[in-house]
Amino acid sequence: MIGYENVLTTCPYCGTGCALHLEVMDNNLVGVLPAKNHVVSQGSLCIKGWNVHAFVNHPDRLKTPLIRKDGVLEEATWDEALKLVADKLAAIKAESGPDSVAFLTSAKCTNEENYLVQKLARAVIGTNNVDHCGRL
Amino acid sequence: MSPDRKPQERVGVYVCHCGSNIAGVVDVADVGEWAGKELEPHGVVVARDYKFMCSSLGQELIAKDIKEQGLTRVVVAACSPHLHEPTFRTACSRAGLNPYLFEMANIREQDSWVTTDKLEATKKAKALIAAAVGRVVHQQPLESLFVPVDPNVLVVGGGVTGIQAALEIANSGRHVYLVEREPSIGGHMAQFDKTFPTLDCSACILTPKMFDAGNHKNITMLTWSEVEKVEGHIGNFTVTIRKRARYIDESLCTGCGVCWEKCPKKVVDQVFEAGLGFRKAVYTPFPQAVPKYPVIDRENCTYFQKGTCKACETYCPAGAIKFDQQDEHLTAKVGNIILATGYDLFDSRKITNYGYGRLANVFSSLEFERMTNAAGPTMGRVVLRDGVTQPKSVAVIHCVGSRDKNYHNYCSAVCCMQSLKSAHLIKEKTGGDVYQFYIDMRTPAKTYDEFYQRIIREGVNMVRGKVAEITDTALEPGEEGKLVVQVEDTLIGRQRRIPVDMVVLSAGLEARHDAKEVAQRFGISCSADEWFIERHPKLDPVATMTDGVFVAGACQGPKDIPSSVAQGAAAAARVLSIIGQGQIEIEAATAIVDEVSCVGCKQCVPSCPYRAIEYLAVEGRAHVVEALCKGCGTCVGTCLSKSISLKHFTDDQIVAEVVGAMRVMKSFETTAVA
Amino acid sequence: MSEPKIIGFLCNWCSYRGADAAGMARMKYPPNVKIIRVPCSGRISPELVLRSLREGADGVMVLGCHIGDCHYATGNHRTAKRMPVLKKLLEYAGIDPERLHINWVSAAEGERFATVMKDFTEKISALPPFVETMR
Amino acid sequence: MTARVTALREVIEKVLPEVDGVLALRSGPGGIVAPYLFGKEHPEELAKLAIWPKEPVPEPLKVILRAHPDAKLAIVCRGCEERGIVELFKHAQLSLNNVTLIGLQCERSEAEFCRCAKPFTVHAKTFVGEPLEGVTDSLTERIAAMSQPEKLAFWKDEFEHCIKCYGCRTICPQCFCNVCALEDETWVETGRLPMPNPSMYHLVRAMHMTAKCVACRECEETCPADIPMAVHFRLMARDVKEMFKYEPGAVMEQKPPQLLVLEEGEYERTGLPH
Repeated sequence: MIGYENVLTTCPYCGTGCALHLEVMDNNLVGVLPAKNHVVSQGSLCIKGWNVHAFVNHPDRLKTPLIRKDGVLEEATWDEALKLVADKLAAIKAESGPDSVAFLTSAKCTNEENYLVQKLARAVIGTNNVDHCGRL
Repeated sequence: MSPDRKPQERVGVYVCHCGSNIAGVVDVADVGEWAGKELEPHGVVVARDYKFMCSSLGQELIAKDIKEQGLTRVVVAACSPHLHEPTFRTACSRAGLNPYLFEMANIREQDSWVTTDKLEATKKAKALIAAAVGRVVHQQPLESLFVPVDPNVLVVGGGVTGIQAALEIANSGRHVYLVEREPSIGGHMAQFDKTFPTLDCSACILTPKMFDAGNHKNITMLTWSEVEKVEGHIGNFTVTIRKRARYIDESLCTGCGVCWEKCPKKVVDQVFEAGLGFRKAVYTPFPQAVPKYPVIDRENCTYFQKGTCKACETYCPAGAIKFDQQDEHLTAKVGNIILATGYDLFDSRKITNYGYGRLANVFSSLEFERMTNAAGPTMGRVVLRDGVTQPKSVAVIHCVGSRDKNYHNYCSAVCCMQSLKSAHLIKEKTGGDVYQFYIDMRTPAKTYDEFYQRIIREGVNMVRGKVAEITDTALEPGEEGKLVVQVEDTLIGRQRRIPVDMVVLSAGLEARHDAKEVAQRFGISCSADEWFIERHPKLDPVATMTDGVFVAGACQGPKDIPSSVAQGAAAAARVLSIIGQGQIEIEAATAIVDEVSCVGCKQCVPSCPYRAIEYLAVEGRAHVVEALCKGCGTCVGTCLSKSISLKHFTDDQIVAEVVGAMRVMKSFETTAVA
Repeated sequence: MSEPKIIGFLCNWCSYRGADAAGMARMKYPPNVKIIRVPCSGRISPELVLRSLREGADGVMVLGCHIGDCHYATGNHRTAKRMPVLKKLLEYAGIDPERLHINWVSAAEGERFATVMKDFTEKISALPPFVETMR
Repeated sequence: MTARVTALREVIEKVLPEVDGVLALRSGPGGIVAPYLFGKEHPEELAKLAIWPKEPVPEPLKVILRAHPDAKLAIVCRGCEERGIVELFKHAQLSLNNVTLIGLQCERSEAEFCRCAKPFTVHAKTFVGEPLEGVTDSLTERIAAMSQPEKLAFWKDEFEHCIKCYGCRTICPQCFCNVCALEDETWVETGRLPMPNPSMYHLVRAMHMTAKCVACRECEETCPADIPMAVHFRLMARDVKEMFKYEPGAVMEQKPPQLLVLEEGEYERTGLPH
C-alpha cells in the first residue's frame, strides 16, 4: 500500500492565512505543495510557508516543557510546568500588581490561541499588557 | 566560513625585493608596512620586506617567524609560483607548517615586470597580496599521497636518442620497453654517411649501440610497433602497444636473407633510401638492422595483393614466413615514459621555386646522405639523377624551409654544419666546384667553427644570400643544360646567376606529422611549431608538464646528434632518479565529494577527463577515485549543488581571493575620489 | 572616471604561464587585471564569475589553454561550452556580455597575453563602472 | 464534469487495474486541487478527478518512487510535466522502468496562460485531447527585443520586488539538489531585501536552469511578486538548442549537453595554427 497524501491546511506562521498542502509519504511529512486555487494565497507562499514542514520532525524541536533546575534545563511534565508558571504569575501579581505582567504572543499561534492568551491576560491576570510579534 | 569574517589565523606576509626586479618598480617597503597595518584585520600579524626571499636567509626569516610568532599561514609576494612555490613550501614544511598553508602573490612576472607606473605597480602589489591573504586563511592542510614507482620504463622511438636513454636505464639494471615504429631501430642517424664535424662514419659509431640495445637482457625491443594507449599516472602507467604483424616468426627466423633475395617484387624505398634506391617486398631496411628479422610489406607483397607467389615461404630454410600472422596488442606496466620520437624532414616540394621534385638534379639533403653513403644506392658515388654522370659543380642551399616565415620561422640548427659536411664530401668525391648559399653561418658548438674554417680552406665558394629560384631556363651562354641558382649575393650587393650541375637542398627539421596526436596520447603539449614542450626551457629541459613523461632529442626541437644523445642520457638520469626514490608524491589537491549533499545527478561523471569519478548506484551518489584524480576541478564547475570541491581550490578560497583583491581595488578608488 | 577593476581567472598550465611569459619578456600591459590562478579554466563555475561582478569587478576574464591543448585534455571544453551560455545570460539580464571575456592563451604566448590584457582593459574602460550601472 | 475529464477518467480506469496507483489531480476539500494517488481501493475518488489548475506532478512521482522503488505507477502529465519527468530520469533522480505516462494535451486557453511553445506530450503512448501547436511567448519576445539598458531597468524593477521566498526554486521540478547553492552564503547574501544588484539569486538560478528548464512556468505561477523569471530560462533554452542541439525532455536517449565533450571541429581552434 502506497500512502501518498496531500493534506490541505493553513500556514501557521502568520495571520495572512495562506493555504498549503502538506505532502505526506507513508505517514512522513516530506514537503509542502501550494494550493493554486485557494482564494487567499493563490499558489504563492513565503519562505516560512514553504518550509513549514521542516520544524515538525526537526530533532531540535521541543516536545516537552523544560524547567531550569540549578542552571540546567530538565524535561518536565505539562502539569508540572503549568503549575510552576501559574504559581510564579500569581506570586508576581500578588506582590506587584497585575500590570507588572505582560503577555507576548506569537504569529505561530492560531487566532483562537491568541484569543485565549488575551483572555488570560485580561480576565485572569487583569492587565491590558498584551502584544504580538506581528506588530513589532 | 564567510570570506568577510575576521580569521583566527596568524598570517605572515613577506615582500621580496628580488634585487631591483621588484623593488625597482614596486615600493616594497610601503607595501610591507601597508600589509602589516591594513591587513591586520584579515589576520596578518607579521609583514616584512626582504632583498631575496628565496635566499637561505629569506627562507630562515620565514622559519623563524613560524616558530617564534606562531604563524599559521604564510604569504610570500615575489615571483611566479611556478618558480618558487616549491621552495617556500619546503621552507614552511621544514619549519613545521603544512606546505599547503602557504600562498604566493606574483608581484614580479605579473606586476613589476609588466607595469611601468610605479604607483600603479605598488597598488597592484597590494591588491595581489590582499587576495593572497584572503585566500590563505581559508587554506587547509593537505597531506600528500605517495604511490610506489614501477621500475620499468617505456622508451618511445629507437633513434640514437631513444637507444641512448634505453641503454642508460638498462645498464643500471632496470627494465626498458623500447618501442620503434619502423622495422629497425637506428632512426635518422642510421641513414647518414659521415657525422660532422669529426667526419667519423655514422654507422660505425651507431651500430654497436644498436647491437647493444638489441641484445640487452634488460631491454624488450618492440620494432614495427606503436604505442596506442596510455593510462594511469607517474609511477604506474599502463600502456597498450600494437605490435604489427611482420609475417615472420621471430623465434624461427635467422635473418639469413634468403627471403629478400628470392622475393621477386622490387619496391622504391621511400623511407630508408629516401626514394633513391630499391628494396624488396620482404625486407630489412639496411644490412645492420636490429632486429635482424625482416618484415613483409603487405601493400607491395604479391601474395597479399594477388594471392599467389609465396616465394619467400618456399625458399625460407627456417620455415619462418607466417602469412597468417596477426597484429598483437601487448600491455606493459611502466612507471615512467621517455619520448624520443624524433623529427620529420621538411618537404622541399613545398618551395616550388626551388624545383625539388620537378628538376631532376635538385636533391634533398637526405637523398644526398644516402648517395654519399658507401652502403647506399650509388655505393657512395656522387652522381646526377641519371646514376652515372658526376657533377662538375654543386650548389648546397641552406635554410630550406627554416628561417622563412612562409614555412618555419625557427632555425633548424643542424643544416649549416650538415651543408658544410656535404660540401666537404662533394669536394672529396668529385673535386668539382661547390657553392654554399647561406643566410647566416651558424657553427656555435665545440670544434664546429674550426670545421667551417677548414671547409673554407678547402676552396668551397661561400655565397651569402637567400636563393630566390632554381631554374633550368638558360638566359645566358654557359647556362644551357645547367641548373641556374638565382641569388642576391648580399656581400657584394648584386644579383647573381650561378649555373651548376646539381643542387642539394638542406631541408630543415620539422615536428613529426603526428606529433600532436602523440602528444595527446601521452598527455603532454606541443608548441606552435608542434615540438613537444618541456617543463622549463633551461632548468628542466627533458621533463614535461605531465609527471612521469619525459622528452628527449629532436622531438623537443631541432638538435644535432651530440645534443640528442645528451638529452637521451639526461632523460634516463631523471627517470632513474625517480625510480631510485621508490615512491612518488602525487597530487594532494584532488576533488572530493560531499556524501551527504550529493544528489547523484551524474553530471560530474563524464565531465572528468580522467574517468576518476564513479557513480555509486546503491548509494546514489558520485565518488572520486583519488589516485586517478589530477585535480583539474572541471567536475566542481559542473556540480550545481557544490557537492564536489577541489582541495586547495575550494569555492571559499577562490572567492576570498576575489574579495581580497576587490576590497583593496575599491579602497584605492575611494581614496582617489576623496 | 575611475580605473576599471578586472578579475582574471587563469588556468595554471597555459594562461598563467602565458602571463609569466609576458612578464619574462617585460611586455607592458595595464595593471588593472588581478590574476587568480586556478588549475584549469574548467574549474571556473559561472557562480565565481557572477560573484566577481557582484564584488564590483568591471570585467571578468576566463583564460584557458587552447582547445586541444588542455593540460587536462578536455577541461577547457567545459569552459568553451559553459561561458558562452553565461554571456548570453548576462545579455538577457541587461548586463553587457562584453564584461565577461573568454580566451585561450598558451604558455608560449606572452605577447598574445599582453595584447588580450590591453584590448580587454580598453574595452572595459569604455563602459561605465559596473557598480554604477547596478544602482 | 467536462468531456475532457470524462475522457481522462476513462483512460485512468482502464490503466488502474494494471498498476499500483495513478498519480493525477484531485479536487480536495473546498474544491482545492492537489496531486493525488488514485488507487484500486477507492475507485469512487475518481469522481473528484481534476485537471486545472495544474499542479507540479513530477515531484510527487519522485517522492513516491523514492519510498517505493518497485511500485508500478501511472501518471497523468501535461507536456511540460512529461518533460520534467524525462529530465529527472536523465539526471538519475527516478527510474521510468515501471512508470506509465498518460498524456494530457493542453487546450488553447491553457497554452496561452502558460505562453507555452510545446503544450503537448511526446513520449506518452496514451493521451487525452489533441496536441495543439504552441503559442508565441509575446512577453519573452518583448523583453528580448529590449535594449540593454531597458532590460537592465526591467529586471532591476522586477527583482526589487522579490521577497526571496525561494518558492520558484522549491517548486521547480528540476531543482532536486539535496543542498542548494542558493542557500550558500558564498553565492547569495542572506538577510538583504530588496536584494542587491546584480541579483546573485536570480542569475545563479538562471544559470542552473540552463539545459534543464522544461518551461512548465511553475516558478512564475508561484511567485508572490509575479516576477516573469521564466523569460530568462526560455531565452537561454533557445541558445542551448542552437549551441548544443538540446531541448530538455525532448529526446529520451539524448544526454544533457553538460555531459558531452566538444566535438572536434565544432569549435574553432584559436591562436595556434593547428
